[in-house]
Amino acid sequence: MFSDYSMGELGAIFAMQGFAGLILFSVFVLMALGLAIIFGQMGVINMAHGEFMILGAYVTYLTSNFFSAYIPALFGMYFFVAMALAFLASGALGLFVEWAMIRHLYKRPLDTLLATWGLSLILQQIYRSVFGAREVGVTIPDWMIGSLPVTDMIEVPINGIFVMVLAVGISMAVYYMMFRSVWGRQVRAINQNRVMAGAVGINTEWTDRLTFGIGCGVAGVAGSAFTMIGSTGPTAGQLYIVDTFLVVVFGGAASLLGTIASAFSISQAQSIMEFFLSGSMAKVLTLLTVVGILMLRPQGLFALKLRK
Amino acid sequence: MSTSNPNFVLMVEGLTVSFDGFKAVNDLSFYVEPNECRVIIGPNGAGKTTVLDLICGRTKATSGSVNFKGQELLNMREDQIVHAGVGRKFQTPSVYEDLTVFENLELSYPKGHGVFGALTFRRDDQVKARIKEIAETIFLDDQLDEKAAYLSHGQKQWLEIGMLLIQDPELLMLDEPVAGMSVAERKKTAELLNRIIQDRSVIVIEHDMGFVEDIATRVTVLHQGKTLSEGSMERVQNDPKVIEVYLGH
Amino acid sequence: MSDKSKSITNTQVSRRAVLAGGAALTASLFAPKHLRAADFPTEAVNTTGLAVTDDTVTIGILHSVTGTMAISETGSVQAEKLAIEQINAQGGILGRKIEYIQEDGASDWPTFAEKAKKLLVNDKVASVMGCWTSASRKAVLPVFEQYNGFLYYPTFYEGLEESPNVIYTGQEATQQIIAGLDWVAKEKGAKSFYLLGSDYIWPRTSNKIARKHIENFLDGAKVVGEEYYPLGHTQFNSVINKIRLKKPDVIYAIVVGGSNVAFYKQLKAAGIDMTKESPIVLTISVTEDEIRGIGGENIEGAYACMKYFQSLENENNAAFVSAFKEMWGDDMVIGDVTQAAYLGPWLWKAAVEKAGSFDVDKVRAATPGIELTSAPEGYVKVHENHHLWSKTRVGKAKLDGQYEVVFETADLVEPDPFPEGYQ
Amino acid sequence: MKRSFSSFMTRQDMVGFAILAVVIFVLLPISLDTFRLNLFGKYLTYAFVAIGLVLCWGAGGILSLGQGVFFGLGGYCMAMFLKLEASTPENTSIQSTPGIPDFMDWNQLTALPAWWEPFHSLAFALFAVVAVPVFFAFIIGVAMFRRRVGGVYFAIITQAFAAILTILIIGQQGYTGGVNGITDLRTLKGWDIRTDEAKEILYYVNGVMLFVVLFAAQFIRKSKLGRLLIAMRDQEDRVRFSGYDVAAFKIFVFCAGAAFAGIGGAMFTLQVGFMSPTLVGIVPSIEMVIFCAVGGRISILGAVYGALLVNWAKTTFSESFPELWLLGLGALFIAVVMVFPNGLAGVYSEHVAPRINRLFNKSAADMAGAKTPAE
Repeated sequence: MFSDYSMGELGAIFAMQGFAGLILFSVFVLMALGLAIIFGQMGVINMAHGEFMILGAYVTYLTSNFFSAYIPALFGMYFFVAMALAFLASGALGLFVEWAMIRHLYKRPLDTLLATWGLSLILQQIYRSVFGAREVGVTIPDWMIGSLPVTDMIEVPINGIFVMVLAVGISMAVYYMMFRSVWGRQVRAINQNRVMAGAVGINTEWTDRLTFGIGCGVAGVAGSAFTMIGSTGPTAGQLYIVDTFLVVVFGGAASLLGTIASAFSISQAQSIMEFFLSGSMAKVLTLLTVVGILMLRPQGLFALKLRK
Repeated sequence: MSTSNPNFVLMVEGLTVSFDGFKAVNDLSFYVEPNECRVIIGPNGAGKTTVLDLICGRTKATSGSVNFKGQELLNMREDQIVHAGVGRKFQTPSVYEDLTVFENLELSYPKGHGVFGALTFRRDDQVKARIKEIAETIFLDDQLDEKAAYLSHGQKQWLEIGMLLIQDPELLMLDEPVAGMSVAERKKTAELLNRIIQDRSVIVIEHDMGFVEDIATRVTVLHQGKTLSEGSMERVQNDPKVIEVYLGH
Repeated sequence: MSDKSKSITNTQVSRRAVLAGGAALTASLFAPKHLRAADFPTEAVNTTGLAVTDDTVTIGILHSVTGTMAISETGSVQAEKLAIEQINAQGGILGRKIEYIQEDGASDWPTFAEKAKKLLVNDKVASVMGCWTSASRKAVLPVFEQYNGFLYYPTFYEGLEESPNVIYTGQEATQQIIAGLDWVAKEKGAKSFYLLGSDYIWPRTSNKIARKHIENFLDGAKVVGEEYYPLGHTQFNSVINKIRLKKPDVIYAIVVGGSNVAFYKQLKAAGIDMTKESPIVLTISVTEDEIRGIGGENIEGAYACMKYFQSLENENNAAFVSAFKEMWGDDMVIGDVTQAAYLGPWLWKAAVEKAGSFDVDKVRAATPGIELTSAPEGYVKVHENHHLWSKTRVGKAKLDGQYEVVFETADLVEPDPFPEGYQ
Repeated sequence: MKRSFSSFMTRQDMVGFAILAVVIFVLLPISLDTFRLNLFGKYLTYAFVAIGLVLCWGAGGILSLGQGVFFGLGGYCMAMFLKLEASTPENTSIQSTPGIPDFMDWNQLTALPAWWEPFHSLAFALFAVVAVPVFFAFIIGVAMFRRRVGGVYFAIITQAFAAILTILIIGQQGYTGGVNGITDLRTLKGWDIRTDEAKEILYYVNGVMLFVVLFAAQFIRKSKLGRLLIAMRDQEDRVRFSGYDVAAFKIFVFCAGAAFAGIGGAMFTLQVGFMSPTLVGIVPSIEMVIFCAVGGRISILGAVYGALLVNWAKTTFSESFPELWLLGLGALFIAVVMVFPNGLAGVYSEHVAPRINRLFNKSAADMAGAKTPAE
């Protein structure tokens, strides 16, 4: 396979392939972070996660249309506004859904799963009615298109760098919120002992709602970022759902670090296998490996061993 | 190491378990004789419940040995340990709330424990008679057809004890059997326990000293996963180490 | 409603213009003014109990309105409804207005089979315009054969089928592939090809034909890679690196659905500028419809091989495009399949009028040799094997989401669903 | 004898079974034409899966989001047999290799793969319809339940299996028919399954099979194993420390669910005439859960009504308001979870049954007097 190429060429390809793995890693991290917050801290399975992402994507689409129609001069900057709006829109929907639905189901995780699946169907149909069945094309600012030539042969896609920076930024923000902010302390306290947390004056109801909202908001930002690399359509959210859940479960549900480590290992495995095998088989093998490891180690990669 | 000794029903030797480096039980050894009622006491976090979890297989030990009548329990599955003759009651009453008292007891009846045994299990007269008998022992013969969910807290505790009795274990382990009971219930329970510990060995975890005095043959005091003191109630109560860490407070 | 009737008048005007221009007269265009229902008594034109009355005839429309395929099938439904409305405005078929019953296949193949059966058995429709994916067609095929229904199937597809109960108004694989490969080899001097597709039967069969053609018929050309990704796959950076490693002259891409959008966006982002044509991107799966989701800026410069592009310049097409936009809105785009779906009702009308009957057996017998000079793609003719003779064209994608036609075959290409030497 | 029967089925259960039998064998056939009857036959094949889910999920608390896998495996086993029968050398003479299924020929296979060979035998195919799903369920069950994977984790991992199998079937199209599935099935041992008459017969066969499965499920539920499942759902540790090997019971009930689903899949193939990967994937698997939930996750009869009702609604609504169907289905999911957690069966036993009982008991009092006391 490699005999026809010079070392330089091979080196460049492998460098770019490594970079492709990192982009995939960032995509996984963005997909999974919101879910990891919700699943890890609240034990809620949100099957509508993909639809919250797509809401962010549609918000981005609307923002780009608004900018190109009214303030074309600032078009290059619209993406940042769009991400903030995506966070707010998906987050607000998350708050509402928590209030209307999730809070009644905390003791029944499997039922949450079904109810949120129902929610995902409803959201899909709403998107279809509002935006049409077709995918919408989101115009990306010029500066985000194309690639940076690092050397003669190595080129790095700009949107890939953007996704990576965003993944790092959001991970840090989430980490900060979880471990440095008052909200984070409260969330962790509730996660450990709900009754006690309530007894010492933490408003558990509001903290739950906020947690769900923030998780959904992060999903919205991810969806916004994915307009650069994927499609925006009513059913596009479904494409992400299996991967996302496996990343979170594989990482060990309660651990943010685990989620990131799991995103890293799955993305690298998939990216390497995709390079050496045909696409479909790579996907099947990746999924089988993940499931196989989960069978050997059901608590995931990074679950703490706890006294029962 | 673990040679069987006919003088002891249970020999725990060098038992250790660590959770991420924290040794909840540390090189613990103790021995239980036939028909003995051993009470384990100790401050919160001393590792009392963990010891029971280790013996019945709920938690896997890091090292050590638990020998029950010549069998090494540490390599066995929970259900195999039960079949060997060890019964365990949990701290919070765990009964099947959706089933009736009768069904709760029936499921603990030591027959039909395999998949196909359970499919073909018949509720014959022998089973019914045995359940009736146990129900009388645990003061629940009038509630046989009631769902367990509707029992009082104390009654649930009794039901769980009944579920263990019907198995007729040689070693019975009880985790705080009188916790959360009213004074009257507590008295009745002590009476019940005194009756059922006659022909078997029992390990009890309990905080209530009056109650301990009532039933204990010997007492083991645990502190930070280790034995602090062991012996009769009187001896333990007068041990200065014990007074310092536990009774003195 | 007034809008619609106006649009129909317009098309009639332009159709007359076509006639005046000396195009061949066909039954479908000329005859309606002379056909009255009274001349065709119902008991004579309908001997098999179809849903034909003295002044109406009912047909079925069977596409996915919900589910993942709704995206693709909407255009076909719109085109079929437009054709029906235009035919009715001209007086219908044998003096009877066409009424339609629309059923939703819901992107689910058993549902397609179920609804097909309902249309044929309960509703007794005279013909059905429908299906999009091969899987849905395969699911309904036994139903149509069992109940002797008549299906007009609009999508370009892998071939390997020739049912007496189906008219294939799209291209079978060789019609779409061979001329395009010849063109890219001759005009662009392409020697090495990288074949890429979504993992299902159409891309795999098409790539098989492409590979045979490249290896056996193009001088010195070779295939340097062949890859398939699951439907819905969204990460293509690894394959893009493999492509870089192989340095092909042509990336031959048959990626579909949501994957399409991801593939072109990532290709563009990876610095492969399609306008520089190094490598050339040639696709048979991206119509104007798909470009709307991909974004013109992401695919500008790629070539597509189709039989129809919206930008095609002829009077038939000008009339069709304006009528379509009048009926469905100015922001509509029309892709290859949409045009093929538009042909269905017209081909059926021509066949019925030639047969003088709605009976499926008679319509089938009359179908081979039917010509449409009014087709937006120009001129088509039905082959004995129930596929259409049509031209193959290559278009170059522009920033505005339209294609610029850069090549078309001189003659109609004969449909060959079981191509010798390609299997 | 009498005693053991009454523990197997209460009078109320018997009435329920009888009503269902009347609905399936009398009411539906006389009120529907062959086309609609065949449609209801298709709906009933999902009921097989829903019954299995009642055992796994309703009774045992094990929610599998991968039941489509077993439904599909059963269906594919049946379809492979039928396809081989349809692919005689005479029927396939235009192929480059006559005598093998058409999709294999298109994919350049020149001989039947070895693992297809046994499916020439109907007996083997029928055996495989049950054995293959059970085999996979057993492997998954042992791997997961021995390691105490449960709840949400189990749900997500089974869902991943549905995704994996779908990708595999689609990717290996030379062996499986790919995304089109295995289509154009014609005869069963020379008997044309496409005629109206055959459809009606198959409907009744399906009905009988459904009752066989219902009785099996009833037997399991009313045995001690059934009570153990409920006990496990509430207090898994207590069951374990009463001396039961909890994993073995879970594996058993999961395998039983898989066997039911496999039979349902085979009946689906026979009645619909093809099998495709769209019935294996994530979406159908979750829909099967909702059939069960709508019927009431604790009632096997409810599961049958749930499957009938949801599918009937799906057909009816999508005929008249295709755009609204998804909204309706989504709302149904949410409503069932939030408002009627016990589904139709819950509504029946809480609101309808008490009233019927009051009426019934008056007239039944005399009859009971005439009967010899059973206990």
